[in-house]
Amino acid sequence: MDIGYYPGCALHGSSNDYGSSVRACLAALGVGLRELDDWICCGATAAHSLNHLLAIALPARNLAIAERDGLPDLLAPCPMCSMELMKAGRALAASAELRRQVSDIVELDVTGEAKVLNLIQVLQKVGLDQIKEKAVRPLTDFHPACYYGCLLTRPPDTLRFDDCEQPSSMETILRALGASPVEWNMKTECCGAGLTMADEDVVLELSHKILGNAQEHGADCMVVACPMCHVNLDMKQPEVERRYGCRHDMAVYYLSDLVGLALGIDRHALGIDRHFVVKQ
Amino acid sequence: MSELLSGTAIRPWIERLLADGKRVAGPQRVHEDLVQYAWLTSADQLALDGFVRPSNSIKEVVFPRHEQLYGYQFKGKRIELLPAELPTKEQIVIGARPCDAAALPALDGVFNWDTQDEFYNRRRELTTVVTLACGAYDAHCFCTSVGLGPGDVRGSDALLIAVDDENYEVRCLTDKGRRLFAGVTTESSAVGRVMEGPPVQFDLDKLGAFLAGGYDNPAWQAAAMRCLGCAACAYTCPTCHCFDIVDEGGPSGGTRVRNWDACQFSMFTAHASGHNPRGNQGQRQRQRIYHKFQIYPEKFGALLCTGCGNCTRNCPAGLGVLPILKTIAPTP
Amino acid sequence: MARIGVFICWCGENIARNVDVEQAAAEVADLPGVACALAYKYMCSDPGQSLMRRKIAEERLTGVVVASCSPHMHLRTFRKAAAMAGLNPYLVEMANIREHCSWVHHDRSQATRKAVELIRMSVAKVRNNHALQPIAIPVTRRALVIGGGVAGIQAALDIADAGYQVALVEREPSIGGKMAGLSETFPTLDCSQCILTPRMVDVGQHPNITLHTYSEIEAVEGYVGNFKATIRKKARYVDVAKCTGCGQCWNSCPSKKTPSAFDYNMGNRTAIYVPFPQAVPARPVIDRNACLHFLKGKCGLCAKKCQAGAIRFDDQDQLVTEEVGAIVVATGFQLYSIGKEQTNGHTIGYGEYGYGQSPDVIDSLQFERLVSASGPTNGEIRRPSDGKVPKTVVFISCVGSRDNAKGISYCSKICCMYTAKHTMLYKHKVHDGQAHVFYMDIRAGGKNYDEFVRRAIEQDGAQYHRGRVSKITQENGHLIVRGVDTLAGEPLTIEADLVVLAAAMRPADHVEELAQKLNVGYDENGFLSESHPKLRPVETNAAGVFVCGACQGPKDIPESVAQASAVAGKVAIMFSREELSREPEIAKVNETNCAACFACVRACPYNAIERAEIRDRKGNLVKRTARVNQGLCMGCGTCVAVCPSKSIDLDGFSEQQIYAMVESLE
Amino acid sequence: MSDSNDFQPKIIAYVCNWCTYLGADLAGTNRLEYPASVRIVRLPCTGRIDFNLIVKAFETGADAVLVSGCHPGDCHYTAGNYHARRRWMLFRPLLEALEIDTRRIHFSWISAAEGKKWQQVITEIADKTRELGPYSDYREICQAESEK
Amino acid sequence: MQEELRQTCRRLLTDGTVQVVIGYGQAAADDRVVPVFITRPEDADQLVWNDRCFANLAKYLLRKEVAALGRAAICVKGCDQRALLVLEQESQIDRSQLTVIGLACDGVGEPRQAKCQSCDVHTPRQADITVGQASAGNPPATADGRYAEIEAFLKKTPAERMAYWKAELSRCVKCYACRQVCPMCYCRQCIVDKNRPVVISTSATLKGNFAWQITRAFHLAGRCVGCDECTRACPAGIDLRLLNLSLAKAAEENFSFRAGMDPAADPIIGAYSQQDHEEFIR
Repeated sequence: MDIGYYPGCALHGSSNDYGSSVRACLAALGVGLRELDDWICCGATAAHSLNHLLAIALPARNLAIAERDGLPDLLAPCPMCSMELMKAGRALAASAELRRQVSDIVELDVTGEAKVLNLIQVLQKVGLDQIKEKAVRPLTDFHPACYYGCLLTRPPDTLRFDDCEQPSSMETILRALGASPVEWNMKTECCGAGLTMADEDVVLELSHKILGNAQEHGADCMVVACPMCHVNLDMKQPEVERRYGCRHDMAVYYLSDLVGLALGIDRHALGIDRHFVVKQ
Repeated sequence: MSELLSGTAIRPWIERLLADGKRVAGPQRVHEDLVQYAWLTSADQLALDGFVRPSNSIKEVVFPRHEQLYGYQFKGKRIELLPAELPTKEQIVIGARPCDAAALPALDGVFNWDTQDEFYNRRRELTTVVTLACGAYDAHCFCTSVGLGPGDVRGSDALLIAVDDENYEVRCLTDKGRRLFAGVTTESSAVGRVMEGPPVQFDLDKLGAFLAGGYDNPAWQAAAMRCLGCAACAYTCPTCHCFDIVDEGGPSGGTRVRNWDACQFSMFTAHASGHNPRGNQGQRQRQRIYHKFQIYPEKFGALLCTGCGNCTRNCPAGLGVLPILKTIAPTP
Repeated sequence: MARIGVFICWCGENIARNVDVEQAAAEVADLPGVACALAYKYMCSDPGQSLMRRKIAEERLTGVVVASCSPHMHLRTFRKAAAMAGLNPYLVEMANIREHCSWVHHDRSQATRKAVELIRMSVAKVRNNHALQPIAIPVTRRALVIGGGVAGIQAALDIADAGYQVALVEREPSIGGKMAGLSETFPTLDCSQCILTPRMVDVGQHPNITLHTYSEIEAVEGYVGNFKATIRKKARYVDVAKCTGCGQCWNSCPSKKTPSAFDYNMGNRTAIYVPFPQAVPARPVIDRNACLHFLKGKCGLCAKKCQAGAIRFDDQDQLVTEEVGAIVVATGFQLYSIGKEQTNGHTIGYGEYGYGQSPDVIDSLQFERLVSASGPTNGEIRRPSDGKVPKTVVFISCVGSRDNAKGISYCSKICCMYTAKHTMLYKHKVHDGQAHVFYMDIRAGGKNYDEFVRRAIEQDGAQYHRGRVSKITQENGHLIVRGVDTLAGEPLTIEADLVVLAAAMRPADHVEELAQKLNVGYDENGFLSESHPKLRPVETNAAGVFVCGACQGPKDIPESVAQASAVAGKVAIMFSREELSREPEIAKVNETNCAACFACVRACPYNAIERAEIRDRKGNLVKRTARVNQGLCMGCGTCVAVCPSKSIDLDGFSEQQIYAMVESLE
Repeated sequence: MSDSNDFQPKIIAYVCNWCTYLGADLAGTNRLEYPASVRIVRLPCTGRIDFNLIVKAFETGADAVLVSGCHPGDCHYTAGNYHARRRWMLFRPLLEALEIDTRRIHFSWISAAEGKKWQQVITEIADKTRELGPYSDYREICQAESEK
Repeated sequence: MQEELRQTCRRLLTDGTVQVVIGYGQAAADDRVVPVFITRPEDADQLVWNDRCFANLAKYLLRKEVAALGRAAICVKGCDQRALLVLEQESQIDRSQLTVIGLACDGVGEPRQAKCQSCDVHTPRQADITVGQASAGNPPATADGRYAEIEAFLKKTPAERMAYWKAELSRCVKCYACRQVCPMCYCRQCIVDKNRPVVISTSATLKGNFAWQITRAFHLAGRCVGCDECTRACPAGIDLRLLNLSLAKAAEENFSFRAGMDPAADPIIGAYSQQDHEEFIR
């Protein structure tokens, strides 16, 4: 199966570990990723709060490229990207007038037909049986707390995926691979996201609560599917521990990391060795 | 010696008539396969050859399909009548077929028998009929069976006979005709020849004999079985002249008008009671034939059919006078 | 020749200000058919009406046009007046020169011209009016009440007490409805069962009431005054006639683990059971999905125990028919269960309140059972998860209600009140407990209602927080309720032991199907539509079908009961006469002209047109034709528009009348 | 073409008795002024409104016609307006083929509560029709006599 | 094929299955093919089948003169059969009392009539007996080209269209041939013949003619099967097909409905769907 691939800025930069993880994992599952030729910003910039048309046009161009190159399914591993792309897609699908308008702007034929998927949806597309079949290493020693953050399931009308308050799709996949995810309370809390630059204190507090709650519920690691969450929970963890004088020692994996491990891919290929918290 | 009208002279002549404010009617090509008599707005519309005959008749020139008889208006509690003004424009028919022209004397009888119909008569006075002798006939033509022919002059004020592709011999038959052509024609020795008409299709005496005793003959029903009861025959017939009088208008007033009507409609004889003396299509077709070949002749001493064949040409079911008579009074 | 009287009303200044009524009168006096035209200050006043009556007599009028306000305002008035003067009321028409003219056009000359034209239109119409006689329809003086909740019970009793037969259909094994499950009722805190059960008993014993419990409406045919309802009596497996209700059977039943629907699954019941002790009829039913006899083919203990020999394992569903003249729908409500997929697609619940995740998040009806002395905990407030007495309880109001995200934009009306009640009941039972209420705003309109809420807050110390709850999570045996107090302007987290959701009120399941069987309209939320919100609040657009209680919209007990009695009144009025008389402005077929294509039969929204045959004396078919059932036709005229030959026409709005009106405008 | 200012377009409005008629009543109660050249013909239901009535309106010299009734789902007779809607969905294409000016035929759902909407609709129709001018095309059709 | 037809009909008449066969025969006077009503087996040889068999004979089933002849068999082309289906749906004929002889047809007229260009019922459907084999089978029903004429016509400017209809309808003499040949026009009293009120002026003026043709066409909305008999019958050569097409097009586009095609499909007139979607009602 070949699908379109929209890495977005993060996976090319700060979170290239996520990038390698996704590529390696999906490759092992026989999913070919065709990176969009000449993709641009997803719109998750000032645009989406400043200029409605621009906020549609930016993602629309990426969608148009996918449509042009015959890539009906488009993976955007960053939930911000996938959300922006989906939002645009839905808006375009709904209005012929808007399609005309935007097509002019991006100088491409925008149909709004391309289907945008986040990482979890792609794995669902592959199918549990497929994944199980290819798995070589059961994850029995993992008790992850699956963390969805604020964007993976929201806004529900745009995502139309999982239960926006009580999601369970990551658990389902990991359980199938032998892991025993824990039930906890902060699956969909906010990690502070972009404030990591603007107001670190907020991020530290939130991350602390999240890591703490996971810990209390017996998690030995966390699983995310968002570069931003990873930054705040992984990179900031030592700072959190310093600030609150506690020990979390919580490895933070991308979903593709754990699936990758189950598939027998080594930690380096998955970019796990580039994470900050490395559990002994 | 004969009077000659050259083809090249016709158009300018018509243009002049139109310019003089006269109304000119003549065969016109409506579609490539449809020729109808119509009022001309320019001489170029006139079509004189390349067809057997127009699919309608010239009766509309003297007996329009719709005519206002007078208007009425409610003025408070009173009703005020507003007489319709009579037509004043001189009108000329050019290229009428003999079977059309011959219908006019027949109509004259009807419109002047008990009352004098001022509308009809006025139009008749204003009308000059220039007939063109037929250059062709088809399977529907049967003028010769009703005592007419390709060159018959009944009802015409002038008769044109083709001399060659270009020119026509003009035979002026009435003062109207002579007045119309004064100064238009040239002296010539060329003479036009009128062609042979179609073979006789039925025997009038036999028909008369049959009608005398054939009123209740079941053959009528059989012959009319495929008739669908429309008025395509009657409305394109040069001699059919039935009409209906209705008031059109609202609470404030309106007009009393005369519209064509036809004996083939089941409503034509339907009574308010629901009873219909002509209850089926056989009786209606029988009525049409009797009217043309017995009732009218008894009253006016002439047939009410000129054998133009329009009824059959226009009938969606291929019926009409000729087919019926052929099944009812065949000539051996 | 028509002799029409035109009466132009000044309506004081209302019309006369912008319409020169005298000039108008002068102009229309000249119209053909108009015998007299005059203007008067108030046509609807007594002198105005008597003026009209006098003129009808003096001028021997054959028709009347009153040019005044909207026909919706006074057409009835003037038709009555005409009838008193011996003129057929349907020879009276109105010209609306107030709402449609003087009030909306301020240019006097224009308004006057328009008024004259409007009058001319009406004159043109009335010239083509025909005298019509009201249609008389025989009435079966017997009522069907659907739903045995407090509304249905009240309606049934009132109709029965008025001396008419009533058939009461309830789909549960016992009547009583939601109210039977309540503990105390606001604002008086009197015991729900204490006030309801006597009425239930009355129903059970009333000579005029036939009770069909554990039954549902299968089909309804016929029309006002002449309905025929088919009722499915579900197999009970107990012979109600023989059964004495002694209780041997259910006490001996070994299958005790079925969640009790009456307790909203908070307690269990046996396979053979009466939903609750005071059930009427006090006769059990067997739940064949729980009964060992049906599941395993053995047991049959109940049969052995039953002296009366009333157990009938071979019992079958039965269809009975009831012929009635009126139908009362009182199917009540259910709660919107947030957190679960809702039955009707457009209200999808989100999991944010953890209903269905934590056993200690319950809805208000479940709480009622928890506090009810007859409930699963015998009235002790113990939370479902571990039976502990909750020391902190959070009540959340507007759960689903007034929330477009849930597809429910309306206010459920009673939640504010019963939530206040709940806090009190809780406080009265758990003295050291603390009740918290999250609310949007408190709607306590009604006699002693606001006082009641104040009591909950001031005397019983319930803490009210104005704000919404964002999320409820579980933390070592507690429910962490996170919300916001918008008055304090700060986020709020409460560690609760129990959370009670005041969920939105929704119509009972399958009410749409019932509505379709009855030809009754319903809104996008499934509440049945009354035929006029103010003036015909308990009638529906299906003649002879009435609504009361929560099936028509959120209501509390007093309102439901009041509405039920109102319905009973309407039914009694209807039954007070041998025959119904209906508006004669309905469709009529010209049967000689009808070509029997039956497009009208397809088009009729009321199935009021039937295929008929005309036969001669010998019985030979002369022709087929459409025919209007006068009892069913409501006079919409949809049939007329689809009839190509206009062989069907509408009295009162006939082709002749309408075209005359339009042509009068040229 | 008459000067658009003095031209008062003649509008015939066929309205249902239960929604639009009451909507117009409400406009009156609220004193919402609108052009005086509209004439309301009250019918029980839009389901009753036959296409011939539209033709007749133009024959009697209307410059614009309005057909208005209850919103979908609100029909007093439950379904009349649905029948009407389907009728017009078929009728308009025919009029377009015949070049009867569909810009002069208006349809709307106006409820008993929408007095404001009634005012707006009528005002807009009047303005639009004033732009279009008198419906001279159909007037000519109606005055044209068969040849005299 | 003609021989096969004659044999079939001879058999039906001989074994008493029917008392009359409504079919096509050769006119005596000219080359035209006309409707014939065969009641005796020996006359079966009068039946003909060729590309001049224009008439839609379905109309004759509704004429009492013909009904009086007894139990009937009727010859239909694919397009004519669609009319039978509509008449059945509108309970005008009792299909069980009727023997339908389907005539496989490659089109009529030389050149072929307009309707034959986009025909997808060369072989009549639901016939009791099918005679012959259409060289062109029934192509899959697709709207392609079916509405070409009306689409082309609508491309003209409004002024052109108005001029066109004024010119065409000014020739209409109200002979009602269009109505009389139409199998769907079976009203006991046509609306135009009603005078209380006068819905449509009976005068053959432009006013009366527009009103009449609008009415005639719209009364066929969702019913016209496109046999084009009205157009063929019109002595004034008015292309009534255009109007019928505009409605057929609307019916197919809005309700994916084609009259007389699907016995299971409910008629669209006198019916509705809450989903009906339009954009012109405000």
